[in-house]
Amino acid sequence: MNEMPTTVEQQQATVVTVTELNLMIKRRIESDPSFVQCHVSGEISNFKHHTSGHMYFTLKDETSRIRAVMFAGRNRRLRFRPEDGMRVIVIGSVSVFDRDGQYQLYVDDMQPDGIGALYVRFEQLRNQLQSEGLFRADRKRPLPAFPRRIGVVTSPTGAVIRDICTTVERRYPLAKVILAPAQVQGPEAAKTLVRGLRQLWSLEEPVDVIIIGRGGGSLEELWPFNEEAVARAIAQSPVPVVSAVGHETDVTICDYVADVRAATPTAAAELVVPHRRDLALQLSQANMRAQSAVYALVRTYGQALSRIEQRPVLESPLRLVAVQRQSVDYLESRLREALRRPTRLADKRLQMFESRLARIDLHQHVVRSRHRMDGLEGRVRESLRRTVIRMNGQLDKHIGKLEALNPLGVLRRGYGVVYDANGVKILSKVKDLPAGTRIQIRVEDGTVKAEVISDGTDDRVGEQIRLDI
Amino acid sequence: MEQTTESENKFDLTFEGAMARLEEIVRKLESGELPLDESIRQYQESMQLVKFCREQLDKAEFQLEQLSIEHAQADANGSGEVEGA
Amino acid sequence: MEQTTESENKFDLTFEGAMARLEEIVRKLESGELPLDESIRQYQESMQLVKFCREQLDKAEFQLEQLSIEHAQADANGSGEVEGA
Amino acid sequence: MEQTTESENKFDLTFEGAMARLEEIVRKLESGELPLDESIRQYQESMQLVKFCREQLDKAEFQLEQLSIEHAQADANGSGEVEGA
Amino acid sequence: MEQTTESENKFDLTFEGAMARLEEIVRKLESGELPLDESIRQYQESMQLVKFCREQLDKAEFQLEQLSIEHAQADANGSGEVEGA
Amino acid sequence: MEQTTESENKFDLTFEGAMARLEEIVRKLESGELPLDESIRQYQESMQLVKFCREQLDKAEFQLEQLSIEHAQADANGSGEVEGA
Amino acid sequence: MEQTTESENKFDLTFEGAMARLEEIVRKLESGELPLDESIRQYQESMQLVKFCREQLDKAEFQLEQLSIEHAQADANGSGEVEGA
Repeated sequence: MNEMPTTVEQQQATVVTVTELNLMIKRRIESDPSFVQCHVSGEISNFKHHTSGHMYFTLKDETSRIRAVMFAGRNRRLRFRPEDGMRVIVIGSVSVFDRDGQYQLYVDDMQPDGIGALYVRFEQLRNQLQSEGLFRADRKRPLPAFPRRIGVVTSPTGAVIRDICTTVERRYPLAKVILAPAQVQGPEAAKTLVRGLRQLWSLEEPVDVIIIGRGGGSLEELWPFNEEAVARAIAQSPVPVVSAVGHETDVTICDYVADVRAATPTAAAELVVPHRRDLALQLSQANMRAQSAVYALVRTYGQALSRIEQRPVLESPLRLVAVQRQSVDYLESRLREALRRPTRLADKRLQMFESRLARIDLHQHVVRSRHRMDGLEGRVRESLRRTVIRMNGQLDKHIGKLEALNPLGVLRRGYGVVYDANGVKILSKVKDLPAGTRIQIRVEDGTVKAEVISDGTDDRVGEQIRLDI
Repeated sequence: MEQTTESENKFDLTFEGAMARLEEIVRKLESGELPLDESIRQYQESMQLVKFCREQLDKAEFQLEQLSIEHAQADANGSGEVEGA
Repeated sequence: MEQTTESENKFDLTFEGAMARLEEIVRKLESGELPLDESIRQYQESMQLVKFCREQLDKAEFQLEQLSIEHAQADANGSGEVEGA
Repeated sequence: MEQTTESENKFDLTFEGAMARLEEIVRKLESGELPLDESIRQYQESMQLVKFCREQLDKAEFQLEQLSIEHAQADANGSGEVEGA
Repeated sequence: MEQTTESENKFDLTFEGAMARLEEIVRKLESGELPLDESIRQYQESMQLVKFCREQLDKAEFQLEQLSIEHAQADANGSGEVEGA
Repeated sequence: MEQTTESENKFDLTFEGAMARLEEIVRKLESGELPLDESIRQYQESMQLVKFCREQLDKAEFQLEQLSIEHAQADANGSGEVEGA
Repeated sequence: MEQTTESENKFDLTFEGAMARLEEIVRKLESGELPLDESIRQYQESMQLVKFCREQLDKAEFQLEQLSIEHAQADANGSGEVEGA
């Protein structure tokens, strides 16, 4: 007690709860492969079949015991009723029931001991063959639809061959059954089964399918069908194999290896051959289908042909022409429309020229020219006329002046001008007028001829007079 | 001689060729682009083309009608057999 | 000679070939793109094809009829056995 | 001669082969891909196949054959029993 | 002799040529740029051109009329056949 | 002889040339720079030009008259036909 | 002879030259510086110049009148025609 605290303290770091501990133990045990699928032999005691369906019991030998449980899902397939005192071989795994901290054996399968050894062999072989892949689904071959030759490996005297023959004859007499006789129990059985299979393979005319089987029996009786040799022979079979061993509940290695497992020999035969009634029906159906297909085809073609025939272009081919005729009519009407166009256009243009020409008034041109010319003429005349008038004026002015300036104007006042006899030279000096000189005297109203009577004297009177003025 | 040439011309002429030519002439006439005398020549030609096309169409219709009748008769015989069979 | 060629032609011709050709011709005719004379030729051919197809169909129907009769007889004999089994 | 070939054909024909061929023909016919004349030929063939199969089914007699075993004592007895059944 | 030259001139002259010349003359006259005597000569020519064109037009119209009548008759015959067919 | 020269002169002379010359003379005369006798000479020339122009104008008027008559007649005929058509 | 000289003189003389000479003479006469005889000579010359000028002017007037008459006549004829048109 005193040490307790220290112990507790020492363990302080690794303290776990009970639940945790049990879980740890459980995990440890379950992870050990030697506790998985182990085969254990012992005697049943304290057997209880609970209402839940689970079986609870203790497995013991002379010196030891272990608690065991077989759940309902497992024990439902048991082919015997376990009871106290019964020696059995169980297959199961060890685990911990964590509520109670009890380890126990969880039983998957159970066989009565004695045959228990066989059972172990069965399991081992099954595992072996399974690991080789012989049970794989993809190895399973389909059965021929219409087998001509059906090989059967079984006892020539058993019910199996009889059931098969009856079924085949009833369903499909076309198939021939070839029996390879074999022992179906006893120590020689496996050998004869293998031989039967080989015989059937090596026939000159090979079989299409093989049925191998026997009637129901104990595990020991069915044992030849669990033999490795038989299983391997079935696996090697070049044709599909149907196994029909025992009753429905009996499962043999053969059943695993075979392409198809049949519950019974009759079922095997039914699987292997079709029923003639079904075939007759199938044939009638095929016949009907072919017929309706071919009639439908002819009908379809007929309809297609009719449809084509009814296409407007074939039914009333004049349409082909009608369209073209419309085109011709159309072109013709356009042509008619266009008929007058060129002349009409030309006419319009010509009329336009005519009207433009009509507007051109050359007459007016002439009249204008005439006016212009008349104007020019008038101006010429006026110009000349004015010149003449102007010149006349100027001349008249000169003339007026000249009139006043006439040197002979004095004559009007009584003067006279003395000219020589010829009336050319004016003689204004006495010395030019010696007596006897013939002279002309110009007076106001004319000229007289005279002769100087006497020489003149110097006379200054004239000068004086002039000065007076 | 002109007549002969035309006839030969028509001989080589197809309906479609004639229609195309016609269309062309109509278009030209409608456009008013042709010289006056050319217009008349073209118009003259177009009239002949119309005539030629109409003749071709009549001929075609006749042929189609014949074929259609022949076929209808053959059909009548044929279908008679089938229905009788 | 033309007749002979056609006959030979038909000899080689299958129903389906004829139908296809027919379809093609009808399509061409409907398109309105064929020259007039070609239209007529094609129509002629189409009529011959229709005739040929019709004959083929009639022949087929006749054969089916025959087969049906034969089969019915055989069936009468045959089915009697089967039903009896 | 054609008849003979067919007969020979049938001679070689297994029930299984006939059924397969029949299935194939029906499938082809139903597919509608066959030409008309081929369809009819196939249909004809299908009828012959049906006939053949029916006959096979009708006339078949069940047979059992027992292989001999040197070592097996019950050999003769077994097969005898079965055939009698 | 002048008359003859004109006639020859006209003979070679097309309607369109005459119209073109007319157009040119009218334009020149309208421009008022021509000398008096040239104006008169051109005016004179224009009158002759107008006359020539008018004649040509009348002739053309007459021809068209004729053609139209001919064609209408031919048509009447032709269409009569067609409708009767 | 003088007369002849004038005629020749006139022959080359156009109405427009004469008018231009006249215009020039007027300008010269109106400028008052010409000597009298020169004035008279120019006047004389101008009178001859006037005469020439007048003749030209008279001739032109006559021609126009003529054309007008001709045209009216041609028109009367021409339009009569056209409207009748 | 004098007459001839004058004439020759006059021949060379222009109206304008004559007028200028007249002006000069008037000026000279007005100056009163000339001796009588010179005055008389000048005066006499002036008289001749006046005469020359008068003649020249008369000639011009004559021209004007002359043409005026001609023109009036021509006008009477011409305008008559024109107005009548």
